[in-house]
Amino acid sequence: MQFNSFAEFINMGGYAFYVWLSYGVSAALIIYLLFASIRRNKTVLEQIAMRQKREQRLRQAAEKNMKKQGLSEPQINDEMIEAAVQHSTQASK
Amino acid sequence: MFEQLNLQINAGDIVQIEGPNGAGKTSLLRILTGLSQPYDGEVFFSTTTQEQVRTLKISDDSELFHQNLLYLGHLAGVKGEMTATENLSFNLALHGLSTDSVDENLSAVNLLGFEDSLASHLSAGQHRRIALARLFSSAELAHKAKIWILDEPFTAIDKQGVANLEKLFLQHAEQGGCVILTTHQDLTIAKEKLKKITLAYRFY
Amino acid sequence: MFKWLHPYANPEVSYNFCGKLQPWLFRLSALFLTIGLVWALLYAPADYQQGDSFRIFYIHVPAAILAMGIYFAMAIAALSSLVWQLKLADASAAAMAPIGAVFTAIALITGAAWGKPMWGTWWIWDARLTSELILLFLYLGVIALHNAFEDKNLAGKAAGILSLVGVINLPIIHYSVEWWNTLHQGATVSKLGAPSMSASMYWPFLMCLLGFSFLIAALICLRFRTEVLARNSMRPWVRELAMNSTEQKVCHSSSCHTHSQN
Amino acid sequence: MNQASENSIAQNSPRDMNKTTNKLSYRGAFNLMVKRDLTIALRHKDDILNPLLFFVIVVTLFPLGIGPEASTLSRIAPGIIWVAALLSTLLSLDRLFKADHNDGSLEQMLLSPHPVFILVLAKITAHWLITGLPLIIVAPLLAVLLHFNEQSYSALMLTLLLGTPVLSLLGAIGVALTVGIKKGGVLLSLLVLPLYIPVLIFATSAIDTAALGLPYGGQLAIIAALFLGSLTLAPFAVGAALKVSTN
Repeated sequence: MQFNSFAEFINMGGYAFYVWLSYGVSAALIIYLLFASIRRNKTVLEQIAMRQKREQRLRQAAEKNMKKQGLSEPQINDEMIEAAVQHSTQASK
Repeated sequence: MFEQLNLQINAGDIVQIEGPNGAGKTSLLRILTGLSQPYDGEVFFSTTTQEQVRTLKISDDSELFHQNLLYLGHLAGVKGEMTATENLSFNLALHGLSTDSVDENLSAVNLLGFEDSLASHLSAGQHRRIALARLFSSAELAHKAKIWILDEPFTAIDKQGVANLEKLFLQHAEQGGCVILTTHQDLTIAKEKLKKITLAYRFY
Repeated sequence: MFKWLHPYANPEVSYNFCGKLQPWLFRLSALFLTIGLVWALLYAPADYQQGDSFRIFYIHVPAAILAMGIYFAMAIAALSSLVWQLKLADASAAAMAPIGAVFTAIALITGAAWGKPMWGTWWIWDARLTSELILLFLYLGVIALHNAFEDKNLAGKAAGILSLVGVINLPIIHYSVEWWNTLHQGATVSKLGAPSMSASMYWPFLMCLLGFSFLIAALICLRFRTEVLARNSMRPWVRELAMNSTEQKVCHSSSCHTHSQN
Repeated sequence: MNQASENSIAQNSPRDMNKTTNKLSYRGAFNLMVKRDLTIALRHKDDILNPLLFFVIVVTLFPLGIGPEASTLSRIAPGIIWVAALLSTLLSLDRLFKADHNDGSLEQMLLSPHPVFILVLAKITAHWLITGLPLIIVAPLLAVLLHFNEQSYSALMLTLLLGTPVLSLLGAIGVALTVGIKKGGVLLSLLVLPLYIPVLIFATSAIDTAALGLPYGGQLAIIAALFLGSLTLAPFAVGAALKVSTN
């Protein structure tokens, strides 16, 4: 132990301000980084969930619409956009 | 944007990609040219060198692919500071094509008399026509680009021009090239010669 | 050659792997940092010239070393993402940039706070501090580029190119600044160096260095997982994960409705 | 640089032989691109004049801010001139790819059958001819205003001659990265200026050394090394960055 008393420890041999400033700023920055990282993780997860719910609502609305128009039950898969390849008639050859 | 899209385009095909705004027509074309990278998936092209047929990813030999490619995007790629002739000659020369028939090509797209005016004095439609003139000049050459990828080539083109272009597409396809284009208009090309790809847009 | 690496190229596998690693890294960093900092603050001897202000050394130097190290790690990740198209390397590079910037800032601030009692001024154009400052600029450039693109994959590529250019430049900048410094200042101010350290100072320093390294590794894990989620938001496993994590919160806060839509 | 291109064409030629395309040589593509960019710049003279004017104005501001003593001015003159050169290069960088990106010619460039680095190198060369060269011509006149030490004029010219191409080359990387971004201007300076630091340090030090009548070959050699290094590496980085930006 280099210091005899707590007051001496705090005083840091007269360099208290500089030493504690360094340690304080470092701690503050690291804690900020930690919490910012955790918060970002949460917001990303929330955004993904939100979009999913929005998609679900849109899908339900679309289903209802289709039924109202008396069309057959739409085939629903998880893809956002379905690309249908239609050859209007047989290929040219 | 799109999933489960698998298509093969052969020499002699004219392919029209249609679909509502935002369905990804332009994105698909840009992926086909290699300008955009797909999130997942690959684009391949085949070449016949002498006897063997090679199938390559477009990124593996982009120089060879680009020699066979002619892409016209939404933007005309025309510099306002240069004249119509200079623009066309530069574009042709950059792709290694001869610049002898530039004036005829310009008159083919109805730009007769505008050859020496700066492009900045011309309208947007005329800019597009300068870009389209490349099609005409490349059609005449023996070693032309085989794959034409055209994004909305008919905007700002009058009826006669559309008919001319369609004739050009047919001629190109007959000579063993292929044309991939997007357009809102209905083409008058006979149905058996035209393949259609419809991209549907679904919000969910 | 790298076959054993192959399963970790799958985002889900590496997401879960990092998730398992992360708490252990945090624990290890807490352990080493506690030992290191208590040792540094209480038991390490004061420097015979600089007195107790030397205790800043125990965070300044690890932060400076690691800030530089993170940049190199980021550049390696960027290289593997650009050359071998590893999307995960891209995510890890994106995870490292803000952490590196924070540690560079720590190194700069503690450097200044150390400089004031030593040189009598907060800032001196010392070679090491100047290099740190430029490193901070490089980090900020990478972060700004990350933020400038909507598409995270594009952002990763652009920032990757920049960090590679930066990593080639970094030694050049470093040595040019050092050379410039000796030219203009002479060797009078280079007191900041760590002259042959005694073991009583070396061990706490090593503990702190290890502690900070584990802390950085843990933070990278955390941010890396976030980046993986953001880049794979359309994948079924991510969607399920997101739904589960938010539903849990709903259950905690209000009466628990079973959201049985699936 | 043309010789290097021809070497690589020799490597490629076996493959190219069996095609009948009348392919433009690498040198041809390079010249074509330079000619086009110079034509455009000459018809749009603002691009040449504005950065130059900026350079002159920034340099004249310093004596007004610092005071007219000849000794002070001649002491800081190398720094002033070089910092002003950095800033005016930065100002002119935007035009390197921005216009081409906006009107679609950049896409055509990337889809041309030539390797991108040749075209990029051509554009950078044209940029240097438009902005770097006028700077070198004007610099001695400004040096007179700043009471430049008479022994260091040659050092100023040599460092500018070797250093300004480095500025164009490194700057091109920054522009290529930011060309697709709406407000890329401020970002560009954040990305590029730190990379310019070595050039600034060695160039000013060469001039200072020359003022003392000492040999400054060492610094000049380092700037030359920076030039060659960036000449070989920057075009590839720019090419990769452009592909990202046009995605």
